[in-house]
Amino acid sequence: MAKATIEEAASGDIQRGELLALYRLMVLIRRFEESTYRKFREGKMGGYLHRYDGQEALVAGVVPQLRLPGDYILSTYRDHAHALACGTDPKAVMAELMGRVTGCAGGKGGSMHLIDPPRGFLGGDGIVGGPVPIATGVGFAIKYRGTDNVCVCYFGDGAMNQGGVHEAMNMAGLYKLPILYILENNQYAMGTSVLRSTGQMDFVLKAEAHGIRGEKIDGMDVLTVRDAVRRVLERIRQTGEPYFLEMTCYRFIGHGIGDDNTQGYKFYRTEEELETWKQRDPITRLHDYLIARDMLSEEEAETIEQEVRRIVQEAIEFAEASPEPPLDSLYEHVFVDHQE
Amino acid sequence: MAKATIEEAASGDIQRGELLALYRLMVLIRRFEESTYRKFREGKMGGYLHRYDGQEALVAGVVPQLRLPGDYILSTYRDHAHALACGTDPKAVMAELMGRVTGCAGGKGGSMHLIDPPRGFLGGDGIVGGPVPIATGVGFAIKYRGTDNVCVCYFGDGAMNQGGVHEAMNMAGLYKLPILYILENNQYAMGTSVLRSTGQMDFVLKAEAHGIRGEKIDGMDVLTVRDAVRRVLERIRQTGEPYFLEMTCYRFIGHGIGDDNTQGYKFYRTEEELETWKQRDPITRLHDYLIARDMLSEEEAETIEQEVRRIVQEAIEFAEASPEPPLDSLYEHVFVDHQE
Amino acid sequence: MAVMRYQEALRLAMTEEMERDANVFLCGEEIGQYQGTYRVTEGLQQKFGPMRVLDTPISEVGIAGLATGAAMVGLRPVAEFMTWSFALSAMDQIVNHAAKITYMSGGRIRCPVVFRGPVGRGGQLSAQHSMSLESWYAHTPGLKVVAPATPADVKGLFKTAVRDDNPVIFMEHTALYPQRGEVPEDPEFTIPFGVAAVRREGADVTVVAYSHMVGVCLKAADLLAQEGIECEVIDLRTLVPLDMETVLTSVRKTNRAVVTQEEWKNVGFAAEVAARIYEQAFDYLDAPVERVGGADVPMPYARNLERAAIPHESDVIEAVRRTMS
Amino acid sequence: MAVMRYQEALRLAMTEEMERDANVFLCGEEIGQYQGTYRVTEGLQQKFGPMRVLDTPISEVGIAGLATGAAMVGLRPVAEFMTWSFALSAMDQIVNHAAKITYMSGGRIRCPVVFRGPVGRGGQLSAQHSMSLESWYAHTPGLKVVAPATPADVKGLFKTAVRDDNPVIFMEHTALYPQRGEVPEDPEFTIPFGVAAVRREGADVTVVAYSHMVGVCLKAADLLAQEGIECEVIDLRTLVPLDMETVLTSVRKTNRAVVTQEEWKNVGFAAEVAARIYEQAFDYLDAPVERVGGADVPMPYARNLERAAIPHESDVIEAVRRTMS
Ligand SMILES: Cc1ncc(C[n+]2csc(CCOP(=O)(O)OP(=O)(O)O)c2C)c(N)n1
Ligand SMILES: Cc1ncc(C[n+]2csc(CCOP(=O)(O)OP(=O)(O)O)c2C)c(N)n1
Ligand SMILES: [Mg+2]
Ligand SMILES: [Mg+2]
Repeated sequence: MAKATIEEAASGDIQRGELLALYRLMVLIRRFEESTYRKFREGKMGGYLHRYDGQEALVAGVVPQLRLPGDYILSTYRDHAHALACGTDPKAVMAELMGRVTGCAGGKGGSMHLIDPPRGFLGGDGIVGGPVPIATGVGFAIKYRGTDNVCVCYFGDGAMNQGGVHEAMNMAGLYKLPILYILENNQYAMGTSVLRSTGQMDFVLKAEAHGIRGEKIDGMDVLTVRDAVRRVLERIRQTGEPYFLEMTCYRFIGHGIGDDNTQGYKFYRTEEELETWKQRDPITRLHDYLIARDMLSEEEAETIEQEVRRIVQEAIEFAEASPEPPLDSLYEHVFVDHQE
Repeated sequence: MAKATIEEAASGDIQRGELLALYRLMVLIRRFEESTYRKFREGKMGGYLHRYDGQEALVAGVVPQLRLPGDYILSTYRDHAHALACGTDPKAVMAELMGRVTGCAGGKGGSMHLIDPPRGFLGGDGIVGGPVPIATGVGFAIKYRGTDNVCVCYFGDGAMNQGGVHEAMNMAGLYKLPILYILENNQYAMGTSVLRSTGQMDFVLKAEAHGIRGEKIDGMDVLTVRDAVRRVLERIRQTGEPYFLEMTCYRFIGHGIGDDNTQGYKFYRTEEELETWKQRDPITRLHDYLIARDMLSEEEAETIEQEVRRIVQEAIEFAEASPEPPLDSLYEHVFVDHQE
Repeated sequence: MAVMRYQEALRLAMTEEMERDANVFLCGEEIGQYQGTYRVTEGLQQKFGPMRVLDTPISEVGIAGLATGAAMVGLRPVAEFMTWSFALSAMDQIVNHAAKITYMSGGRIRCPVVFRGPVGRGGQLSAQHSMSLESWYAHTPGLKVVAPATPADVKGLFKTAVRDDNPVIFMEHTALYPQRGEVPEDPEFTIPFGVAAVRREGADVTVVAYSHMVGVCLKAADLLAQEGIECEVIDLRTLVPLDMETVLTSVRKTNRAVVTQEEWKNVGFAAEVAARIYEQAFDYLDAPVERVGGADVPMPYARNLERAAIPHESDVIEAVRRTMS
Repeated sequence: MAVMRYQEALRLAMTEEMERDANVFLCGEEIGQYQGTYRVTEGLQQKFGPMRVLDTPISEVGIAGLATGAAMVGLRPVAEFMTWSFALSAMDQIVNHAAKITYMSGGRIRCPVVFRGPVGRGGQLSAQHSMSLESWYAHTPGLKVVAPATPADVKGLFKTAVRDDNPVIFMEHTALYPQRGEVPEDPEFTIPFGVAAVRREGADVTVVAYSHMVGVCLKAADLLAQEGIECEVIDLRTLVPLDMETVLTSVRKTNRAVVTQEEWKNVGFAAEVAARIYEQAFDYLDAPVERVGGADVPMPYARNLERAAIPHESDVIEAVRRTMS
């Protein structure tokens, strides 16, 4: 088994194969994010840069459970992981981050607006809370068409304080729309701890207030996430009703490029707190789990590591070799030309 | 006692006096509202006309319990009753409804924007949900100044679905602001029954989701309202924390002038439903209560009726005799001239 | 052709488009069971059922989001704001989402949504209910902006709006709802965006208008004709795209222009039209372009003040005279 | 006088006003414990405590409402939008409440609130984070609109804003934050609204700007001077109230004008200034007024496209040349 790739493993033993795929996806996300930081510092990217380090289980435990295309995903500006998990080519993601014409949004969207409609990924969103009203429309369209698809909508703990989120959740509760809300509760909205942003800390109650069932789960453990999501997706497909999952997690780095790991967080969180959460690193956790059960050897882990690094490196090379969008495309896409 | 005015009664027996005052206030509101409809139909008023018939207990049980000035009141476009209860001269209210310069807003505000700052009435608001974020600021100012005053904020069941309301309530829950929220749950938002507007019908839960305590009370009984409000105001003054009261009630007439009692409501409610609620008319209820306890005679009731009708008639005459605002005041009040 | 009210023509257009395309649905407050605050959607929920005529809570952000999201995955939503004044809370969904998603996605997403509703000016609705803000929407790239003035136009332009693959801001006017006119019955009758209509020909002054101001300007033109001044009245129909050619052709003939709008004058749409006339026909102008617009005040309630705050025939007449003097 | 950054001058103004008047307080996202996203409010919560430097949840409607309500009962709130792009959701509170309450109440309520924050254009922030929308605010009666271009101005104008009894829209610019300049240390130094500044004298062309475009225009003027064209660069400072007198005086001298803005050009503020120049100085103009503005597209992310979407010195230079040809 020493040199088995994940694909081989998957064909031999579905359970183990799936686990290795999750592991590999999480490692890919982590290495990808780390590389974006270096590239940003090299001046290859602009804007903000919101990384997902530490929160990998929230997409790895969810997206592979979806039927893509068919189901839909909406996320926030912290969206690199979501694109990668949906299967968007890492090259296209990296190219978008570098503003190249080969990017998944042709270079016009950037880090906060990754998108991949054929894979069901309806994009990141730079406005806190912004995707949640949009999800109402996506959920409504599913119901309108009468399929058993699901719209998964990610948003942050800080976004829970946006009024539009409440309007939208109330409508989903009222109309019974097939939406899975995933609250990425990473404890902070920029520098604001959840302790300082909400009148009441039980977020599930906020969903229930709008007639949406929910529960809180450990988002640092990808298997917990996966199991809960499988169960909940099944329920949504059967009942057509929305569901709310608060996933407890932690971002290991700063909010964005203006608050990178080097300093900014000191205003609002301690080194100790960070270290405590790092003990629960979802990647290490799955790694140790797999090792303990003999489902992964250190050698295999290293193979995955190398494979992933190669993918990231190729993505970087592809992006750097790609041209910027042509200047005369500036006015293109303001409107769609086609008309029915 | 036959000819006792309310004032005399009040000095003799505080309990009875207060009850009679509540009764008189509710009758004043009812007669006033009835007269506005006639005047609108005569072409003396414009805009919409949102009447309070049936909901009188929601102001009569509340406003007299406040310390005015000092405490503050904010209401919706359905605000005639609130102004009258605050003690705004019925003449100034009627004149405002007729767009006269003698109106409480100089004729510039109209029916939806009655206001009387010296009496703590910070005005009606034409935007559904609009006053609730404003109340956060008023509550904050009270806390900032360190007094034990309270801001009372009225809003409708339909307004509960406005996002800004949730943002504002969360902030009040977080900061612990001395705000009493009064949800005027008259069962409908225009033609939309609460059954068709919310994902979940327990409105108190929506407040609790933001860390605000609350309860639901019978808004068709002025004494129930009064007792609850006295207790709750005491609590707010002591703790400085917000509180939420859902008051069940019913509007006896249509939503506004475009949906008057003659026809519009047939799209969304039945004659039978209306009649059932009319059995619980808060005025009749208090009337019968007082009669049964020998605190009011039919003669006295008639005296009050006459007194109130005279007040309304005088208000009409005053308003009709008042001039419109001068044309050259058009650009006045866009800005305040004074500058610190 | 049939004679019908503006309101009825709009309802007919909705009915036809819903019959033509099962992806078209309506959503908004009180549009279904209540049959519409201004009765525009009367009978439609009965006909098409509650999913295609969706009653919503009073949640403008939610409504705009629902429509935008549904459009992003291929439906063709028509979202009503009870009046355009209430769209203010939905501005983020309209401007940051609907208007931008096509561009931000590099063209990978289209967003065929129509946001419609009346402008409620007039009738003493006071400060918070009397805005149209078409200049805001026209300022925002990614939105088409339509403001029909006649029953035929409201039908033809609405159908074009529904069939357009971009977000469209569709502004009706409560004062126009009851007005009658000839309306083509052909269900394939549409009016292209970006084509202004010359409502009245005249050699002396070009008068530019849209929505309710078209009628006001036509009345003013009739009165001016009595004293020998012939106005050419142009109905822009759509603000984005804007048909400057028709305006410029006229101005090159008349050498004078008055641009009108009902909304606040300062930084209003008329300023843009005026600026473009200067930029593109400077040498043809015999006088400064006159602008007629609403008073720059929140709408007052009192009847006399409200009247003074809204532009009338007399204001257009005075402006025309100024260009002639 | 002391030399300091724009950002520091603003912080100094805040500190002075908070020391002067206990009714002044700040609220917004990340302004306190985090010390401000752009460090504008650095150290202020430490100095004035959490009630006077109030950290808020990400609730723009709530923030605008809190500030407006507090102003209505006599406090003097300064509410920060992390960037002006995020104010979109708060539009109803700003426009339907803060801007109108004085008028709707017939002058019985005053609303001395300052809404402030940076315009974040530039730096590849892409479509949703790059708007300023000053033309929307200037269009709305009841709002004063301020857009300072220098460290001294940001101090003097901010102090005037805080002391004004009306709602003020105060627009900073991230690209200006680090710029240095001389700033009067006198705590009573204020700059009145409605007084433009002539930043550079010149006889050939009047160039009108505000905020970040002032610097761009000054650089363009320097380059043009090398070829013998002398621009008079006017910094409007406040858009409402608008000092047309200074502009007109200059145009009457130069007979040519270029009006600039960074935001989208269509129906932008420059259209209003241009229209007023024509209306009030038509006979003095030797050429059409030129407008320079941002490309009418949602801001693209790619560096080269973003550069092309924002007006630069070269755009101003070309416009000036067009007026001379
Ligand atoms: C409406 C709006 N307000 C403010 C911001 C600025 N902002 C960007 S991310 C962020 C924090 C969001 O926190 P949270 O929702 O918890 O998501 P996280 O970043 O933790 O994933 C803020 C305030 C924004 N983008 N949109
Ligand atoms: C933001 C907004 N949306 C829509 C309206 C139109 N409107 C006015 S009153 C109303 C119904 C409000 O119902 P509710 O909150 O229950 O109060 P009620 O009228 O029953 O007192 C609606 C939809 C408005 N004024 N503001
Ligand atoms: Mg967070
Ligand atoms: Mg109601």
